[in-house]
This record gives sequence, C-alpha cells and structure tokens, in this order.
Amino acid sequence: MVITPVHYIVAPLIAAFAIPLLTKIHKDAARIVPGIVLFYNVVISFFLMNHIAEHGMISETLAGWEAPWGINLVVTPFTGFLATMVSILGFIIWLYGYRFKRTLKGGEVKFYEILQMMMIAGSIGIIITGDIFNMFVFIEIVGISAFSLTAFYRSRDGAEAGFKYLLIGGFASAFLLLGILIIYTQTGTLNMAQIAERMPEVPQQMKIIALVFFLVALGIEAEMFPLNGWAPDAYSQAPSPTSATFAAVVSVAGVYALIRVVFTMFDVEGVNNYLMVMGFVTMLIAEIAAISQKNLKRMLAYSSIGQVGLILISFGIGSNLAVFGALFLMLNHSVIKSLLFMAGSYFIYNTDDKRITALNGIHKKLPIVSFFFALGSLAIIGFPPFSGFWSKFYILISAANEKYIFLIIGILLVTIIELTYYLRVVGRIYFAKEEEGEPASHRPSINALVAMSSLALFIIVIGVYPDLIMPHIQNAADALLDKTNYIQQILSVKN
Amino acid sequence: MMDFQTLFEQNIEIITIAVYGTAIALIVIGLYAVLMKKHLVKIVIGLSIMDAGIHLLFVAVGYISGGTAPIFSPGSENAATTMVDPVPQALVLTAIVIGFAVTALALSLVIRLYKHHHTANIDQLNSLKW
Amino acid sequence: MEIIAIILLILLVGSILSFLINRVNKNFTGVTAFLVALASGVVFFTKVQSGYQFNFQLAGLDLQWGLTDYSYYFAYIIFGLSVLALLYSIKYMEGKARLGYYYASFLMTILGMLGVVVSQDFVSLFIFWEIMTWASFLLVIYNSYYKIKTKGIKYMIFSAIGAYAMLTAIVFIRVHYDTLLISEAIAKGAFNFEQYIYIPIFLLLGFGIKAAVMPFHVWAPSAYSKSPMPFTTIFSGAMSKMGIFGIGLVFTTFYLSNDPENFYWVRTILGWLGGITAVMGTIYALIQTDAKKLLAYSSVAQLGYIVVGLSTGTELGVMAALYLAVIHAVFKGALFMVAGAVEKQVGTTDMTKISGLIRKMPWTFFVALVSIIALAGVPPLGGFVGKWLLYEALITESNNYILVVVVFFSSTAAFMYSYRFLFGLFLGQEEKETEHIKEAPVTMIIPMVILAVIAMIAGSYPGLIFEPAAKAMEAIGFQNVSWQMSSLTNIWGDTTDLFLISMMIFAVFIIAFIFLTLKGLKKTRYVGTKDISTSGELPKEWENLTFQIDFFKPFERAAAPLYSMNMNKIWKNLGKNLEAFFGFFRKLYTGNGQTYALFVVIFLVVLLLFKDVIFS
Amino acid sequence: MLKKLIVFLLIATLGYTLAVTLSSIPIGKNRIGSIENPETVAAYYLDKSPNDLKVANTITAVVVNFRGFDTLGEVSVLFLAATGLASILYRKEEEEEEENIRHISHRLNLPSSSLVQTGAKILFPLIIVLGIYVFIHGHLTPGGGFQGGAIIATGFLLMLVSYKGFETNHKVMVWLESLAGLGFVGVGVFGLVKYGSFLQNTGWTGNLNDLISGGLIPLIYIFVGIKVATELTNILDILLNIKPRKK
Repeated sequence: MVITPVHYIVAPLIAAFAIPLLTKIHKDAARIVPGIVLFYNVVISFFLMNHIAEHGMISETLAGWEAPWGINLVVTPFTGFLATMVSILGFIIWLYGYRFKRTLKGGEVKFYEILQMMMIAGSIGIIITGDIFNMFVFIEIVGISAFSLTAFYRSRDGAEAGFKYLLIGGFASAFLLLGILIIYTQTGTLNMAQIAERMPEVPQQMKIIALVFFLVALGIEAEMFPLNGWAPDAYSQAPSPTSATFAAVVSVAGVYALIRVVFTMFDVEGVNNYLMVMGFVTMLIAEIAAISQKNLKRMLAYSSIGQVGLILISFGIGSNLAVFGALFLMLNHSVIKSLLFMAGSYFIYNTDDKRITALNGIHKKLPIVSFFFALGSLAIIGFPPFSGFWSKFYILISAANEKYIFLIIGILLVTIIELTYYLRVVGRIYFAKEEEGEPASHRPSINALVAMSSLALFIIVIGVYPDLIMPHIQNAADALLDKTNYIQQILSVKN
Repeated sequence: MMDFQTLFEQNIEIITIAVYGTAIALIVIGLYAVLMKKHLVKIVIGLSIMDAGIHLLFVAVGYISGGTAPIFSPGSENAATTMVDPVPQALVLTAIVIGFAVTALALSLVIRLYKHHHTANIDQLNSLKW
Repeated sequence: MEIIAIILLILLVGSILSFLINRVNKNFTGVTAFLVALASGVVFFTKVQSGYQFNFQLAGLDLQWGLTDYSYYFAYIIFGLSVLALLYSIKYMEGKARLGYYYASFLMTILGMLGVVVSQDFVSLFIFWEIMTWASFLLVIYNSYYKIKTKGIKYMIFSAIGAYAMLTAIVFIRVHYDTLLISEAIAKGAFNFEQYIYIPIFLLLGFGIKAAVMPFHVWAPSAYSKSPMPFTTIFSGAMSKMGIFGIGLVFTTFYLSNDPENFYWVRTILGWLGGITAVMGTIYALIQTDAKKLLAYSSVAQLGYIVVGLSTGTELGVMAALYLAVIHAVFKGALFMVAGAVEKQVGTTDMTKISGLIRKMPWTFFVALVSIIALAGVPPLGGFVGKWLLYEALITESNNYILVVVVFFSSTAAFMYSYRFLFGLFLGQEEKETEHIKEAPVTMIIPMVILAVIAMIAGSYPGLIFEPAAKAMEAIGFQNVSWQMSSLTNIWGDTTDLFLISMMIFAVFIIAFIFLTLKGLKKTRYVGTKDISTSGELPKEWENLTFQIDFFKPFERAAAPLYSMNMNKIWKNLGKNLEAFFGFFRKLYTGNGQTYALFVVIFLVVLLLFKDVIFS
Repeated sequence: MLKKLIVFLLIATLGYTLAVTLSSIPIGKNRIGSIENPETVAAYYLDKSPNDLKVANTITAVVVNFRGFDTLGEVSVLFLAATGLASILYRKEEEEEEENIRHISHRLNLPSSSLVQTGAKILFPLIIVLGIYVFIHGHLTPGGGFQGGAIIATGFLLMLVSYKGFETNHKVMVWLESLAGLGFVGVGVFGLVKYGSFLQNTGWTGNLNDLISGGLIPLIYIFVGIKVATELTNILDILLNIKPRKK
C-alpha cells in the first residue's frame, strides 16, 4: 500500500508548517499549497476507498505499535465514506474560496489558509482515528482553528461569536477529558475498539456517568440543543467559505464523534431514545428560530442545526435503514448547505448587507448564483427529484418501520416550517421588487462557479439517479453497525 | 522512620479526600467563575482553573500506592512494578498544552473584544442573538 | 426507451426549450410550447394504450409506470385542456414579460400532472405530485410578482401539508404492506380503514387539499384568481382533478373491497365535507365582484359536488363524479378563458367596472352563455347530466336526503352567481370606456368555442364521456358499469332522451334568437350607465353607476353570519399564534455567552440527575 | 440572585456527583495489572519503554513514541493557536485603533527598574541553557520538549517584560518554528518510508540511560522543544506587543 491513512494528516501538517516559509519564496504559495494538499486528500480518499473495497478495512498502526498499544487510524467503509466526503467538500470549498480570499479584510491570507486547511484535516482526523484521546486532540485542532476563523474578520461581532464558541468549546474539552478519564480508569486503555470490548465489564454506574460526559461534550460539537448557542453566531460571523466548512465538514465530524462513541464504545440502553428526543428538540427549536431570522447566514446556520437534529433523530432510530438514511442525509446536508452558504455569501458580498431584505430581486444581478441558491433551497427541503428527497424518504421509512408515527408527523411539520422560510428567501430573490438596477459589482469568479456547479450537479444527478451513491452509503451503514467486526479487525493482531 | 507507603496507606482516606477534594473544588470554582463572573478575563481564568482541576484528577487517578515516577533511572532498571501509571501523565501533558493554547486564544479574543466594546463585561456582548 | 419516459422527456425538453427560445425570440415561445404539448399529446394518444406498464428500479425501490383505464381517463382531461389552454396562451400572453418562465413552468406542470396519472407506484406519484405543485406555484406567483408572501406562500404551505400527509401515508404503506405499487397496495388492502386507519386518512388529506375540500380550501380562490388566466383553466380544470383522481383511487378502492356499511361514517364525513365545500364555495362566489374570484369560488363549489359524488361510493355516484370532473374541466375551462378574454381586451375583470360587452365580444358571450348554462346545470347542456346523476345517486342509492338538500341548495344558489357573471360582464348598459373594445383574437376564440361545443355535445350525448368513465370505473373495481349514449334512465325505469330534449330546447333558442334579433334590428336604443336622470340630478363622470354594485345585497344581509365565519381568518390567526409561540423559543438564544454556558451546565446536571431514568 | 442560587445548586450537584463517582476510583490502587502479561496499555508501556525503546523516562516514551501522534497533534494545536492569535491580533492596525489600545497598555510602557533589568540579563542565558538541558534530557529525566520549551519561553518573557524595546528576531523565529515542525513531521515520515509506520522509531536504540539512546526520540523532543519555545515566545510576543508601535 503506497498511500496510508496517515497521509490525510501528514500532508496538511507539512503544508501548514511550511507555508510560513513558502510565502517568503512566493507570495501566492499560501493560497495554492492548501489546494494541492486538499486535492491530495481527495486522491488519498479514492485510493483508500478502492483499497478497502478489495481488501477490507484498514487499521494503520502508528509509531510501529499495533493497536491497542499505539494509536491507530481506521478506515472502514464508514469512516472512509465520511473522510472521502469531507475531503472532497474541503477541496471544493477551497476552490470556491480561492479568489474570495483576496477580499479578506482581516489578517493575512496565510493565517486563513493554514487554519482552514487544518480545520478540514482535523475533521478527517476525528473521523479516521481509532483512539479516544487522539480524537480529543483532533477535536481541539478543529476547535482552535474554528475559534480563530470565527473571529477572523476581527469585527466586533466576529470576536464576540468567537469568544462564545471558545467558551462553550472549552466546556466541551473539559467534559470530554472527564469522560476519557473515567473510561481510562475503568478499562486501562484508550483504544476505542478495546474500550468497546471491555465495556461490558465496566460497572454500570461508571459507564453511565462517563457516557453523560461524552454526550454533553460531543453534543456541543454536534450542535445539539441546548448546547448549540454558539453555533448560529459562529456560522454567521465566520468568513463564508468557513461557514460552509462548519456546516459541511465540522458538524459532520462532530456528529461522527458522537455516533462513534455512542454506537461503538458504549453498550448502554436508552441512548437511542435520547438521541431521538434530543434530535427532535434540536430540529424543532432550530427551525422555529430560523423562521424569523433577518440575517441570511444566521438563518442558514439555524437550518444547519435543524438538519443535524434530523440526522441525530435518524441515528437514534438506530436500525440499519435509519443509519443509512442518516448517512445519506449527512452527505446531502453537507453538499447542499455548502452550496447555500457559497451562493448566499455572494449575495452578501454584492449587497454588502447580511439581511434577507437586502436580497430583493437580486436574481437579475446574479442569475446563476440565484439559481444555485434556489436549487439548494429546494433540495434541502426535500423536494423531489433532488437528492434531499431520498434521504428524507428513507429516514421516514425507517421511522415508520419502528412505528414512530408522531415522529414522522413531527418531522414533516418541521419541514413545512423549513419550507416556509426558504420560500421567503427564494421569493425575495426572485419575486420581490429590486431596489436599484445597478449591475452586480462582484460576479462569481470562474473557480467559484466551478465549485458551485459541481455541487449543484451532484444534487441533480443523485436526485435523479440515487443508485450511484447508495451502495457506498449502505456499506458505510453496515460498517458502522457491525461493532463486533470493528473490534475484531482492530484487535486481531493481539489475539 | 516510617516509610512513605505505610504512611500513605494509613492515611488513605485523608489523602483521597484532600486530593479529590482539591480537584473537585478546582473544577467547581472554575465553573462558578465561568458562570457567574462578568469579567471576560475572569471567565477565562475560570476555564483555566477548571482545566487545572481536571488535570489534577488525571494525575491523581494514575497514582499507585507506593509508586515511583515512571523513570528507569540507573539502579532502578527493574522497578517497573512499583511505578505509577505513566499514561495519565502523558495525557495531562497534552491536555495542559491544549489548555494553554485555548487560554491564549481566549485572551486574544478578550483583547479584541475590549478594543471594540471598551468593556470586558460579558453581559454587554450580546449583539448576536435570537 | 419506454414511450412514457419519452413523452415526459419531450415535455421536459420542451419546457427548457421554450425557456431558451424566449431568450432568442419572444414571438415563438408560445408556439413552441403549444407544439410541444400537442406533439406529446399526439404521441400519447397514438402510442400509449391503457394497460401498458413497465417496471424499473430506482434507489433500491421497485417502481412502475403505466396506464390503467382510470388514469387514461384523466389523461384526456390533462391533454385536452392543456393543449387548448396553450393555444389560448399564445395571444393572451403576447407582450407580457417573462414568457419563457411562464411557458417553461406551464409545460412542467403538464409533465407533473401526466406523471401523476402514469405513476403506478407511490414514490413516482409523490415525485410528480411535487413537481406539479412547484411548477404550478411558479405560475401562481407569476402575476402577483411582488406579493409572494401573501398569496404564493399560502398555496405552498397548504400544498406542502397535503404532500407531506401523502408522504406519511406512503411511508406507512411501504412499511405495513411492503410494497410501493398502487395495484399491490390495493390488493393487500392498504386503504382499508380497519387496519391502519391513518393511511387512508393521510392520503385523503393529501389529495383533498389539492381538490380544495373544506377546511383546506382557503388557498384555492386566491391561487386560482392570481394565476394567469390560461393557467387558471388548467389549475381549476385539470390540476384540481388530480386531487379527485387520488380521492377516487383511495376512496372507491377501500369502499369496494369492503362491506359498505362498515365505512358509513367515513363516507358520511367525506360527503358532508364535499357538501359544505359546495355550499361555502357557492355562497362566497355570490359576493365576489371580480369575475375571476367568482369563478374561483365556483370551482371550489363544483369540486365539492365531485367529492360528494365520490363519497357515495355507488356506481351511479362515482359515475356522476367522473362525469362532472370532465364536464367541469370543460365549462370551467371555457369560463376562465372567457374571463381571460375579457381581461385581455378590457384590462380588468372587475364586474363593477365592465358591463354590456355582448355587442363587442359576441363569440365570447356565446361561449360564456353556453358554459354558464352548463355550469348551472340547465338541461340541454353537459352540467345537467352530471347533476342529475348526482341527485339520483344521493337519493336512490345512499338515502342521504339532507345532503341532497345541501347540494340542491348550492346548485340553485349557483344560478345567482351564474347570472351575475353573465349579466355583469356582457349584458346591461355599455360603458363609455368600453367603446373601443374589440372581440378577442381568433386563437383565443377557437379553444373557447371548442370547449363550448364539447359542453353542448356532452349534453346530448353524455355517453361519449360515459364510455371512458365506465372503463375507468371498471379499472378501479366496479363491475359491469352500465351507461347509455344519449339518454338517462332512473331506477323507476323512466327514460329521458337527451338528444331530443336538446334539439327541442335548441329550436326554442334559435327561434327566440331570430325573433329577438329581428326585433332588435328594428329599434333598440343602446344607453350607457350615465344616460339617466335621477331626480333631476345628472350623475358625475366618475360615479360608478354599474348595477353590479350591491348586486345581491339582500342575500348578503341574510347570509351575513355565514360570511363572518371565515376559514381564512381562522387559519391566519393560527399562523399568528404559532409565530408568537415560536418567538418564545427563539428567545432561548439570548446572545449571552454565559447563558449558553449555563445551558450546558444545566443540561449536564439534568442528565446526571436523571441518568438512571434515561439510560439503563 | 436567583441565578446565583441556581448556579450554586448546579455546581453543588455536579461536585457531589463527581465526588460520588470518584469515590469508586480509589487513589493509589494498582490498575495497571501485571507488567509481564500486560492487559492495560500502561503495563505494556512500562514493559516496552526500557526494554525495547531504551528510554528511561517512560512518560517521554509514551508522549513521543507510543502516543507520538497525539504529540504531533498537540504541537499543531499550539501552532494553530499561535496562528489564530496572530490573525486575531494582526499587527498592521489602522491608526484609529491604536488610539483605542493606548490606555490598555500604558503600564507596559513604564520602564522596569534596573534591578529587574540586570537580573533578567543575568538570568536569561541561564534559563535558556536550562531549557535546552531539559529538552535534551527529556528521555532520561523528568521533563522534555514541552517543559524545556516552556522554560525557554519564560526566559523570553522575562526579557520582554524587563526591556521595553526587546524584540525577538521575527525572521529567525519563523524559520526555527517552521523547520522544527517540519523536522518533527520529517522524522515521522522517515519512519513511514523506512519502516512503513509513521513515527516509527529506528531499530538502533542504544543503551538505557545513555544520553544518546532511544533512537529518534531525543531528536523529536529537541524539535518539539524548539517548536514549543518559539511558539510560546511568539504568542507572548504578540500578546505583549499590542502596545502602539513607535513610528
């Protein structure tokens, strides 16, 4: 095997350390190098996905120590799927932001690029690591980058959002450490597979307390209500490519961490119901809050939280089909929400106004961007035949399988709320009286158009022919639920 | 002269209460500062205190009665059985550095906020809401 | 490639094509769209036979497209009306902005509707249903360009409620019966009320909203009247029939596959909903001063009849409903086209501003007259047969006399608004402002006349419609449906020869016409509204003296309590209260970082306290 | 007041729960198990560190080798914090902002007393040497790259506080920082290329308790030391230098 999972982390790290030097050689290095690295990550993803399709899952040992002694990186169909998704989206977001960064008002571009790249790399790290403490480290990498990026514009509101994020993020890391501490004292190991193996021997009381700490800490990362106060602020204040990254990459990593801990490490009853209830509450309150937002990015942020809520519900249902639906929705949410943030930021960029009212009749100025925004809105509501429909459909079917009729009605009622506010925005874009006829000052550059069109293409193609992607998601869902296989494969060397 | 191990074992309860009590006290004090203090710097200090409490817990649970530092200094090459758990100490090292990084970043944000708001009262930082 | 897929593809490509052509030359957009619809219609009726079907797999689901006699019946309505409406559009839309948008959405709507009827599985049905809804939404907001918030959103929210109710039902059908094919679901008793009661209820909710059944009708009048006229014909004529299509599918099926007495309450509820819809629609139509709104409310009322017919569940009732579905599409399509022609030529459809167009627009008047007669259900024309069947079904087979009274009342009251429409627009004094008005262009007249002629023929030879309707009913489970070409027979054996009656009435008409024309030619003085003297005072130029003002004042006064009971208001209040309620939750995001931290700690402590309850 | 009560109740409950939980994790109990037949990672590390790696300080072995990947992550956290800090407190300020800053840092403008200055001058080289000693001997004695780096940074802090005009050589710092980071990753990649496992130690490990032993571990710790020292100095530098610059 030429390419190993560790390349995911090493390549960005080398780039991050080298960028301060490279900028001295060529001033555009800071903008180009991350692109190369992120593209390399995409290559890695495809290589690894191919590899695991042929040879089964990979558990790479680091520093020469087999799991559970050393840290291991695990690429199963599940983590591989998420890593692929994250790296592709990371690259597309970089592509989108390539020219965007010229307009950065804040610090230097190189800072931005390093932080952005490491945020994506850290998210991949969270996904592929097999070690709970290593996951903590990666969560902190993502966290630190995210705090800094939130405040990157150094505006009054940006710093405020960054501070809130940091405050809550600080809680998350503290509680996560407490959880890890309790688990370590009980099992004497940090490897997630081995923890899972030893979990039945852990006293129930300790198990549950550790679980509570994990749930709160990772709930913060996964934007679960009421732990998500930071999220709308951070999403709305960060530079737009970063907002897209938050929605498409960071929240995915957060949900992954929660799911991995809950599904693989612990064997506690009641977690599923907990996820379902909290997911529903999260979704409901986020969508309710979204409906009366005046700020476009803030509205999108609440909408993202709502989608995460739906993902959590679906994981909470817990059947194979539900997990499948959840993963599908995760993919859709990442793609669609990045498209929405990308398109939305061009509106803001042109009107220089974050309010929704500023969008009146903007489709005349930015026809293509408006089209993408409308497409994204339709897709995220779950309007067939776009990709969002299929994920929602499967989630509903899985809920019906378990006879959760009120859950289904609830989800659909919330969807109506969602539809209302997206329709308002799209209505403003297309059908409201425009204020003045000045041509757009900032038309989307070609790279941004390529990025957005590729996402739009995905939405349409997967919507019309979902079978293209469904086998991969099915494999991923199977891999997530097959806990014994995960444990055995990783610990096989030892036994 | 009483050796350390017996002393430890005799007073195990007091030591437990003292160590855990300190750790819990630190966590609780930090939490209180974060939740009640209005000054941003105090909140950041609170976070640090909370972290410190957790780090103390880490080191404390790694302790083994009568154990020595897990260093094979000349003359104690085979003392592995009497050594304390090295892993929590290694973890704490990482955790401390991360805590430091977070604190540094928090302080920089406080400076930035102070520049904009001319105040460090957290109650006045609510221009983003609802 | 399957023929159905090709037809749908033609429509899709045509939709995109007409959008693009509009960029090049605005004059060809309408023609292109018309030709596309015509071509797809021709291909459909020549190449596709009922009974045709094909299976395929998508997203791991077994899906099926195809046509039964039942869906074929609705395909007639869709294509017939769409082609005529598009022909009508060419002139009607001339000179308007955003033609590409209009025609593209129009063709997409046709695609959606066709898709709905060719779907033999629920997932395709839902997908096409949504396409139809969204494409029509684009047309609803076409005119009220700047008012999307008030009109379009109402339509969309109700449509979404309907669509999601449907989705819920579909999901449960999939789970309980392990199938998505409509035929299999029927065979397995999916719509059976005994087992999973919510499945048929959700489906009925979904279809019922599209069919504008009380209390979900509030979107319909404004959506109908706000869309561009040619589309309103489709909207009220064909698209609302998709709701009927669905109700028929669900309702008759569970009715037939079970003992009728078991579901008496369901039928009663549905029947009463239809009846109330009919009455309310009629009553609201009475007080409209805008011809479009009047027709819109009238459509709601007519759909109520159809639902009543379906609710009887008897052979005669369903036949009445299916017949009414077609005939309503015909005459209401014609009437909306009339209103459109008036709007195009005069610039408004406000009946208090126009009067006396009969001499200016004789063809339009002719169509309006014929259609109004059909709508009112007066014997020689199509509407009569439908109502006759409906009454007969209600009286003889389901013994639901109160409902008969209700329907009869609304049907009689319909005369009042029919009269008002005809009189308001065409009769009465001529206004000075309308002197320059000319007859509508010929491409607008042709489709109207065609529809009027169909309405006339259907009155004499209802069998032309009965034949496919009977086949359609056999496709959904009725056996040996009897029908006659040109006569009606009741259970007591009395036969009425419709053709004879028609001929007699036509003869009377022609004689009267000749007589009146001859008389009129001699000495008729045409006077304007201002050409009067009241108590020695001359009316001012700006005074509106059209007698349309307070047309039914006494009636309005009598029915005042009914008007105050406005469903619209109830929904609006609900929305307002909901939004206030939402506002409370939104306030949880106080903006204070410390409060968020407090939330985290509270959540943690609550979890710790109740950990044994939640987890085990 | 109500809030205070609520907070008191909350933290009391939390403290109580923690106390209850910890009471079942007694201090001093051996949870490692037998070293010869390791069940826990700790036992395994205590076994392998002196025997396979020849690293006397087990913690160093854990930090740098067994869990070296964590350390790499940790170094990057520090690096990212410095980057974020730099971006947030980016120094090319507009004129108007300088106005706002002045009253924050007027204290910093006061010169330190000559006692402090002289003491700092004497202590600075000693502190640097101590720091270097600590990270070079990281695999033998308590301490290591982080500790050594931190010590060095305190030396710089002392200078920064004592001398108003003291400025670190920015260029050198950037180079040192980047090269040290790249060195760490480079050692990892060396292991990956040579042995197929990232950060894998060389086979040659020397003797226990020799200064040159433990294979690549001391080398990594040196890199970490340099990295941490420059990083921390950088952070301190940025935080302290927000005073208005002389024109």
